[in-house]
Amino acid sequence: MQSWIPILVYLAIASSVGFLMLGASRVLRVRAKDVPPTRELTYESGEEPVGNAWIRFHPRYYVVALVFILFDVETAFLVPWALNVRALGRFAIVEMIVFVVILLLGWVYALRKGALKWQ
Amino acid sequence: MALIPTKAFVADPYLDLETYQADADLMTLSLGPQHPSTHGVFRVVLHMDGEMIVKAVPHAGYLHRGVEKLCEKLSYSNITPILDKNDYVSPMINEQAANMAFEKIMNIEVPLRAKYLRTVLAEMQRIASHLLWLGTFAIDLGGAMGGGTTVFMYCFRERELILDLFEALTGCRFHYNTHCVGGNRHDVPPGWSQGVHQALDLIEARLAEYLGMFDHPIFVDRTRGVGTLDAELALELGVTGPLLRASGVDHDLRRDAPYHVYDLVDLKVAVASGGDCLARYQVRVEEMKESARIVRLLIDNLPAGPLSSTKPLNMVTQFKATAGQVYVGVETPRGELGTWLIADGKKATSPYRMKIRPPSLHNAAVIPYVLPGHTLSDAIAILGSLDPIMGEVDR
Amino acid sequence: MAVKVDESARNYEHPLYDYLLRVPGLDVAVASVDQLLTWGATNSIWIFPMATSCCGIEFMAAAASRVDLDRMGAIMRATPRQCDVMIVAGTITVKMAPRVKRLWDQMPEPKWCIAMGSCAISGDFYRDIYSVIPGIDTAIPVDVYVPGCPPNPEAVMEGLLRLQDKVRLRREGKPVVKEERPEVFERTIHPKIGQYTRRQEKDADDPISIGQLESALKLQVRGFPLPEGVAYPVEVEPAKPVVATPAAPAAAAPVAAPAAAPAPVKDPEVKP
Amino acid sequence: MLEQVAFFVVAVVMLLAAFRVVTATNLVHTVLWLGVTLGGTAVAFILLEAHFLAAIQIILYTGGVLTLMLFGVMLTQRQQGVTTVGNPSHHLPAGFVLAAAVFAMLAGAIFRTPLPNAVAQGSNTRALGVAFLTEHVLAFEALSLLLLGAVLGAIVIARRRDAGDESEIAGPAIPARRKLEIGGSR
Amino acid sequence: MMENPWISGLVYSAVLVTVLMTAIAWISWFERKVAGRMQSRLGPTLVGPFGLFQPLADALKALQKEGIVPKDADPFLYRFAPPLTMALALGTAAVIPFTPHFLGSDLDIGVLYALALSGMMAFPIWIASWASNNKYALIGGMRMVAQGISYEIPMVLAALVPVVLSGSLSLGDIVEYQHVNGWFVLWPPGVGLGAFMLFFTTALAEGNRIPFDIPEAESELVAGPTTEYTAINWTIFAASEYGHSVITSALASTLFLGGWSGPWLPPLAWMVIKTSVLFVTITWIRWSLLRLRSDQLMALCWKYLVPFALMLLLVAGIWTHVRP
Repeated sequence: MQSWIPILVYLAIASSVGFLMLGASRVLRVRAKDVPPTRELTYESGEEPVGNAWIRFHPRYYVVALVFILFDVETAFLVPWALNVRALGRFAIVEMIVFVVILLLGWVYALRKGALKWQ
Repeated sequence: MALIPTKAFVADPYLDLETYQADADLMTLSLGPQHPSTHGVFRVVLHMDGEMIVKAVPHAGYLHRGVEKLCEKLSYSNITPILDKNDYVSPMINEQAANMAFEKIMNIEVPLRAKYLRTVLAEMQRIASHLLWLGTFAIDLGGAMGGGTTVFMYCFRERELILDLFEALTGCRFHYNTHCVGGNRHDVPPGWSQGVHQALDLIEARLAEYLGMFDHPIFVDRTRGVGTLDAELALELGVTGPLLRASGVDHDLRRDAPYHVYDLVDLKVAVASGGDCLARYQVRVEEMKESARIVRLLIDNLPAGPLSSTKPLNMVTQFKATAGQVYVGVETPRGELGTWLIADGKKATSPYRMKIRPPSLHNAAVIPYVLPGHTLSDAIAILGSLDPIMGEVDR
Repeated sequence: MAVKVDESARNYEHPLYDYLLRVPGLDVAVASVDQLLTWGATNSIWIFPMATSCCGIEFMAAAASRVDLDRMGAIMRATPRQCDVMIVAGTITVKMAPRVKRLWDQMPEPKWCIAMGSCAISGDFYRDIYSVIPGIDTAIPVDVYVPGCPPNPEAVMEGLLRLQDKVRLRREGKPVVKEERPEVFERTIHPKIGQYTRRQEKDADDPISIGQLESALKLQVRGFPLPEGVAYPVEVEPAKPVVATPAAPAAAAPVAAPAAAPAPVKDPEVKP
Repeated sequence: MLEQVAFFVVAVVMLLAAFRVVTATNLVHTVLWLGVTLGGTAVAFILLEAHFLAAIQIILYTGGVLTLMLFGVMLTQRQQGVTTVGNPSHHLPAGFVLAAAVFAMLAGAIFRTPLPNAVAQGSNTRALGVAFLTEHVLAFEALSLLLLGAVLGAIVIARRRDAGDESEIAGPAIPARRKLEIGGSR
Repeated sequence: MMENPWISGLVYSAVLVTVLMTAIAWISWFERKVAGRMQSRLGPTLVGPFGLFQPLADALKALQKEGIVPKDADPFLYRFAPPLTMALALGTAAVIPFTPHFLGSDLDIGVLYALALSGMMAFPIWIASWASNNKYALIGGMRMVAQGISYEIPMVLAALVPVVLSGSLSLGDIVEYQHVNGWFVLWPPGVGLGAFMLFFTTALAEGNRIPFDIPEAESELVAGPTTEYTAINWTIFAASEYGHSVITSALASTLFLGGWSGPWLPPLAWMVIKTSVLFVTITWIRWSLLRLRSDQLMALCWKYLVPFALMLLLVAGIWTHVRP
């Protein structure tokens, strides 16, 4: 807990940097006198935008996120192992090889089925 | 809902978006008219399923300047500067095309020295044009804030060498107006041929350097198999130039219907198979090397004699044509530039109709066929590899 | 047809800043801050390249290694939101003008415009063609004209330097030399060309023309025909048959020009 | 003392964020508020000296699960324009009852579990790892099987409509030629 | 007085944030100069000596520009995204030991803290892209998140190699260990270097640097997620990106290049030298390579980098027993 106090202070100051810049800009920046209606239109190469950008996106992203989470969980379990492999000896390595090999099976399956393919 | 698409997508330029079964909402993205990679004011409306393009509709006409109509109102000697601005990346060759048509309809013979000089200028212009293409293509692939810009800067540095030579010859960097009916206006200044040799030495040496940059797995991955255009479709759409040669069709007007002195130089036409962006790149690079060879060959052997068979005066009534029509095709860096000239005897000093067949327009016609099925990144690469010049697409 | 843009009428204000200037005792501090801000505004001019045709290529050459606009801190951004100056390089057609206007509107204040090349200045060869507007200053206000067909890359740099002077003068509250549009001859090419004039009314059978005209009218792009009884909000000066030499830089433009102009002379340049 | 103040601050932030998760009408806002709640949980873990859990909370939940939810939201949005979900009020009583039941269940479970009074001092990451690799090694290895099953399941579900076709995706084929319109009207 | 964590933290944070922000400003100048020299041009020259005041002028200009919030945008998230990005970008630096004593806090999970914050960088940018309601931006944002999460796995795995070798998650301990036993980039032979290369590659991807700058592909997506952002907001994004690059360079040199350890020179000098070398390498790569495509990027990550990282980790684990 004690060791997190400097982190807290640091994060507070780091967060304030962006707001400070925005605040300075608020003081110094100009304001348009008459705003043409097109000014706040979304930029789309000079054309009027066709449709909204907030549409249903491709499910491919979802699959990648799904696979990512599973591998992320695996990574999370690798961290305590990495910390202790020096202390625990050969047994830990064998365990982890089994763990990783089983997961690599899933990886091979995902690769073969094209789940990690982008198009 | 198919989370993982497994079926092959069949590109169909006539796709009905109403009946298309998309995996996601179709996003209609307007690429252009102001976009960093449309190479001018061109608009391609992309209908995208996720990141895959299912339909691409090109919209042209943002630079329609009524050039053909303007030509009907101008005298023959005044048309040349207008056509400079038509394909603004290779103005020399555009001037030549128009003046060749005028000479043909008026039966004016061009002196040999002018023919040699025209060939030299055309080939130097081809190098400059391809250098510009290489730079912008690299920007398309590598971004304005990355390695692409580096290549772009290098290419422009070399292009400036050629523009300097043109400036020494004609006094202009860009729109030269150096060709006239019956020959050329400006004769070679002293020491010019040495300058050409020096510039070509530099360009050839440095070109080898950049090609090392392009001989990189990232470049090959980005271009191989991207935008494949098969020869049949290319011929059907009227595609010419490096695009056609990249698709494996051995066709080059400079060799097949020689004009100027191309029949003397034993032109080796670069042909690649594959029809993808990589092949187009290879063809253009080979053309640059071949052009440099031709220029070197001719520049030392310029025959003596007059540069023009007519007096280059800008008098409106100087050149008169009787009724008739001619077609002249020349090979620009983008393909066959055709000039179809009709003269009626009544209005002798200006053409009755002048139809320009720009190569870029026909090359751009492949967009709806080639883009679908590719991602947005590939679309940019393909658009860059087509090298359309909007000035001549819209005219 | 050419519309003279009132140089001094800028479309932005500085609310908080002006307020601080009025606080007694603060004005000296604000003035020194103002010098710093002026220095920043003049030395970091980011370009929105509205490159349409030949001049676009020369503009690229200006950005390339021989001239290198980056020397003076001018870099190019592809989106109008992050730019300070729009360089209109090339012919602007009837179809393109509303788009240019829209992009111009999307740029944040303070913003400037450079008309590069004779097509963007006046239409040049194509000024009487039905599809080309006679100069971009019929659609958006132009600060600096860079004449040439196309101008050399060095001329682009010179234009940017002139723009810097202009920005500095305007921020310092000094009178800004009004830039004259280099006029071309009334008839550039052939007398008969005049018969091909701009489309004056909507073609009922042509949806594209209707759409374009409506879009242009909505965006108030001048140079388009107006319906009966509608006038543009900006004063239109009668075109003066002045033939300026293309090489004439800003200094050659007469200082007395604003006074001589019949337009209502207002002088908001003098800051409190 | 400091811990308690911090805990209450975090708790209030988490509760407010959780409330916004329920009441926000925009699905993306909902997910982002959930991110705030999850981040608050990480801070709570830090206050409990469970540093490793806090980091995993950030990496896994705020980094991973939130991404999944965002992509899920991007997958489901169908409305154009304002992307809101309604809050049908007739579901409110049922929702309350359900929430109360879940809360009672959790509270009962928590109160019946004997909790240690003292907060652990110092790092426990190492001890956690040792426990994984020695005492709970079977569970650890079973977990890999679980993850494998999850990968397989996710992919099978994702592919359910296109059973049978496992070939590589071919490149775009050249279509039958037809007359082509270039440009077109606005 | 320095025993009080609040006061020491405040002093440390103020110093570090100031130094970082200044460094970021002039690093942008430096990058422009390097790019200029690489492209046979000069870069900024006219504003101040050698164009040194160019970043200052850019910042002052950006402060004066009008702010535009698009009509269709989500106004709160649109305004909130840039400072959040900046906070996350700078936040990583808190645990990096610049010298043995100049260090915010030597957390016992320092590596995880740095990686967690660094991996979160994609979120505020996604928020920015979504909030602008611009198609180019949103495509860029989606690419960004997909790329960020994909490359996070090999990044974490690569960063675990020093953890395995040193047996600690604390960055201070890792540097101390390297100070005694030699830099991890040199040993175990091959493994350390491989892990370093892997970490560096994934750091390029996380920081959206060429060849992985697919979210910001200027030629495709105009300006990527920041397309709609005007002057100062965009400046904050750009500064965060530079900051992220710098801090990731510092992290890489801490994890693999021995951080502040080195002969003759004082520790801070070593740290600055190593970080600068890595940053120059990033710049060098940026201005000499082309860009990958998103599917190639994903394939690179999932097909090659993830199994490679797992192998490295296992080999490193075995190494600790073969040669303890």
